[in-house]
Amino acid sequence: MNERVAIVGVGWAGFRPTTPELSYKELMYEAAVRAYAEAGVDPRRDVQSFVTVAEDLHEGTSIFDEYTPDQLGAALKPMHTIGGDGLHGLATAYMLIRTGQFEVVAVEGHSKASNILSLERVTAYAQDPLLNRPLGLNTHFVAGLEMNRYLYESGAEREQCAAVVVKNRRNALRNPLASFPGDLTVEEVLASPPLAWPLGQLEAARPVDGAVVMVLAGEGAARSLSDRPVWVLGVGWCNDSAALEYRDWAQAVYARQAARMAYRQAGLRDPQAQVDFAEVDDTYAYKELQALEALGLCPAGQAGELTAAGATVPDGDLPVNVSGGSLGIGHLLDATGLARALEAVLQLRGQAGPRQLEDVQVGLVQSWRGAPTSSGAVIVLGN
Amino acid sequence: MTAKILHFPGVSLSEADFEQGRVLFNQDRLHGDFAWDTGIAIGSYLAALRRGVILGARCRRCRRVVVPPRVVCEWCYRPMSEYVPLQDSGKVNTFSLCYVTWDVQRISEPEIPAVIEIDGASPLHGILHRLGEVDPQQVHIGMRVKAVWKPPADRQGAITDILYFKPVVEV
Amino acid sequence: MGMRKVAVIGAGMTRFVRRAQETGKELSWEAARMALESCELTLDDIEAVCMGTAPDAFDGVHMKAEYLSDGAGGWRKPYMRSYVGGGTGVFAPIQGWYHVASGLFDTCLVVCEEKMSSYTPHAQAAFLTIFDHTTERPLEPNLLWIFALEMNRYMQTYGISKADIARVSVKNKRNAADHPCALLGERDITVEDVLNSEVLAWPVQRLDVSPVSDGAVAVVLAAEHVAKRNTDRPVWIEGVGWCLDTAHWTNRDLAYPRYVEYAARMAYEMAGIKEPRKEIHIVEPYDPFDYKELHHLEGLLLAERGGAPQLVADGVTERNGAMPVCPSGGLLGVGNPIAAAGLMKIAELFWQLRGEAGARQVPGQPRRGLAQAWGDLMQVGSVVIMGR
Amino acid sequence: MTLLERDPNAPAAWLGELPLASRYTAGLAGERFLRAIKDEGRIYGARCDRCGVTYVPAVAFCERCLNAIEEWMDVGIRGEVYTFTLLYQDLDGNRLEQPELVAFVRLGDGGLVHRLGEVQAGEVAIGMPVEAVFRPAGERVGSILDIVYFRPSCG
Repeated sequence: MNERVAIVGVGWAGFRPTTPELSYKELMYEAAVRAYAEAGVDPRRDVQSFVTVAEDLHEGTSIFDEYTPDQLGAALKPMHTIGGDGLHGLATAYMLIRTGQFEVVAVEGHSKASNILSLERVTAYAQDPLLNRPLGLNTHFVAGLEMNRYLYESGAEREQCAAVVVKNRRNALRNPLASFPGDLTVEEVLASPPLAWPLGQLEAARPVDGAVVMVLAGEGAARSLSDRPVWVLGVGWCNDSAALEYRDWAQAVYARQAARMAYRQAGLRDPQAQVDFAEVDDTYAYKELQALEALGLCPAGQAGELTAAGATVPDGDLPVNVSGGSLGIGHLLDATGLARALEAVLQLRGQAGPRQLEDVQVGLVQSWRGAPTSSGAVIVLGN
Repeated sequence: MTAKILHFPGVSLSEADFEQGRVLFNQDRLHGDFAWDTGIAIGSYLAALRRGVILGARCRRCRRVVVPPRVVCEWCYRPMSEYVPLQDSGKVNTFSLCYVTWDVQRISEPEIPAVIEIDGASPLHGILHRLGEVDPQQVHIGMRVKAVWKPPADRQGAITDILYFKPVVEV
Repeated sequence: MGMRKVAVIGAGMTRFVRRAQETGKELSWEAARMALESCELTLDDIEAVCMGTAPDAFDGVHMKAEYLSDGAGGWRKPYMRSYVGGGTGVFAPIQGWYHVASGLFDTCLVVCEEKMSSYTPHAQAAFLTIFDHTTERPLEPNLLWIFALEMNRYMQTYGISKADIARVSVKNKRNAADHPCALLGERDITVEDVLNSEVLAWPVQRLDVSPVSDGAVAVVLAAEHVAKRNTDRPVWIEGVGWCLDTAHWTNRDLAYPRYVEYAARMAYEMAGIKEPRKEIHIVEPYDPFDYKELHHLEGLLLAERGGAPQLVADGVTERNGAMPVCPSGGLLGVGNPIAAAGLMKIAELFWQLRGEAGARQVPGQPRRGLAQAWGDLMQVGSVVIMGR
Repeated sequence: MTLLERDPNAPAAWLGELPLASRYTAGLAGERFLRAIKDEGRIYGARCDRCGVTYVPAVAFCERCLNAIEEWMDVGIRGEVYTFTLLYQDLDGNRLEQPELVAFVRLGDGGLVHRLGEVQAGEVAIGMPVEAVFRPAGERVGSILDIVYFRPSCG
């Protein structure tokens, strides 16, 4: 059994609103070549198992796992697909390596969101077919309902949600992978047209194309492959109620439970003090506030105030979404968690360039599956 | 435990239960519209089809010519070295006489799908297509066939620019 | 430290039916609840849940695992879905295995569900979208094409006749007559019935094919210390293997399933099996079409290449033969709700190895069994070896 | 990263669809729940005594313990607005001229997502009592749309 597991190679491709010059397979290939080169592995010889995260309806292909192996070097090897976020994929690789059956495992996630002409209709097909879908509503309504109840219970304000947008898009100015950098004011964000009131148009992340590949290894292999392995200290994932009718509308219970699981493994008793930075869900601006509370990174009901006061900017007490988050980078569908984990790896290695944080040892990454779901995953990474 | 269990759950309905309103149900459709980027290899394959050429690619390391082309060799993971224009003929690797359309309509004249090993590609390397201008009973594995193309003006850069493959009359 | 041992300690399933009234959530729940009751556990005892379910198109729900999570017992638990096409039903217990073998969890509920009847007008049409969207779908292929193409190549390569293959369908449909959940059990079916059935896509005829179905199956997995506390008769997962071949299915030999062999070799090595033909006592290979059972026995190294038909002809694969194959009745007889059908094979081995299979019980107190599934574009092998 | 280059005449994208046509049964619990709306104009919940949860809409099983639920109850047609939103986009992502007023109406320990009617957006507040407005009995088909919307109720 391998007790410890590390990330030893990362690669990316795309990270733009459109990537017309590459097919999805070629996008995956480009990310994979980078990751394998960085880890110094030959996938045909050294990588023993492969995992992709993907959903059929995002691909336009049924049982999409068919088309995953070739461009990753996985043909005739143990490969499978997870219907989940990139962090679910990392958790899977973590489990595979811990069994002792595998030493080196690669994880891939991608988005070709620009190829989905009817993305909103596809998303709506995730609604309950009997109770919700007959209403014919764009799935953003779920975010509107959630945000309204979250503001009501937490006392957070719309201005504080807008501050998340301002911060993340400013952070994106220093990230070359970000598609939506910007220097906005809270007033400008609040003046954007409403999407699902109280949620404004500028408070929703826009989809982008991209692919991320990561190579993970057990402790022995990790030490020989990398000078700077980034250790997986803990993983957690959780589903709250599948039904809109029974879930918690105000709190991200799935994030709270997933974090508890990950913290237990990582031995974090006081995450607020022990986590140096966080890359968390900001699919919608309020989600970042909701997540910080669920993750125990600030007291309940205080994420809004702390954000407005600047606690989560890069030189604040707890830098959050230094990468620019999904609001600044864009949303990579199923690969979103991997994009956040990519930032955490770069930060922990000291490779984050102009946005490098000083003296960071432990990073927290969290992801949500998006509306209308109530599920997500957490991973704690450290040097 | 199955031996001890007397009742297994699962309520079976008939089509009549739906038609005669004995059960409630909801119907829905998804128009999932996509514009898949063709990219480098498949984009070039489609462009070649428009010119009346079946395009392959060579892996120098594996000494293999594949079709359709791809940017990386799935066996050695080296980038494919070059494109290779192939013949528009080949032999039937396997085939079927299919009396059911994709949407499960019964037909009297069979569709004849086949895997056709393309001349110029490595052995066992072929594409999926249909056979035409042939008596279904005469089709056999190993049969030589040749592509029947749409007129150049009608081609769109699609696999359907080849209408079907027909037997080559041996002289 | 060696690998953690993982056991199956409970199983449950719904009937496999053509059109279920239950929603997919309800089917999942029925199977999950039965599995928990079978080992006298409650949902509180379950630490993680794995869901296996194949294309979203069937159930007609995007991200369908999210939708199914409450029925599967995933409420506020670590819950994850895996898929490898038709191989999913035997892969999901592998997923459960690595959940427990990783040391993260001591118990895991594995649920597989498929509600194919939701796809209208006919579930088969959904298979159009498993083909490559640019190079193949414009040809309007259906699922029968690839089976027919593979079957024809297999027959031609080894000189196998339709009658050789039809015996598999007869055996499995007869076996299924003893399965209380079966959709197409037929005690009196004959080889002639199969050979005279409607031609769908020559060489595939109606009775060569397993029926489209709705259903769910669940099993409970536990780490060694929990399993031993729970039952005197745990059934151990001794080996697992899986393998995914290239998507370029028209660039390889269809006569032999190399991906099944690779998956099997991985599982045999893990289980310490050197001579599979002597050491495997019951086989539940994937049989969505009758020739696939033969194809898979060869890939599993349980028959020579091209030699599986002779085993069937000689009665070796009968329920009371030397190597019973699909004593459950398989997909051909019990039904084929894709992922659920694969997990049904795991449930069957569980019941057989515990001597609880009733009318289907294989004689001679079998000690070890193998289940296998297959899927995607003739591309996936997933293998689980279970033993007492 | 590749040695192959893209043919300058390559078509940019291949257009196609993932066609889905689905027929969903209401299911064991849904059948009874929707029939009650259709035939009786009533909303039913179901209670799991073990977990102390009253599920609305009624369900066949408790998601918390997976026990079967037998105990059904009429929970009335009145609830309160638990949260609401004003939705400005349609299913194609186009801007709606007339935004939709959507609420989650609390009933028992669950509730229903539905439209609000006979009220202006500015008048809606969390906690506001509302009641279901049903289609005329003869026009109901056994769908969630047999409820037209929820409207403010006098208590």
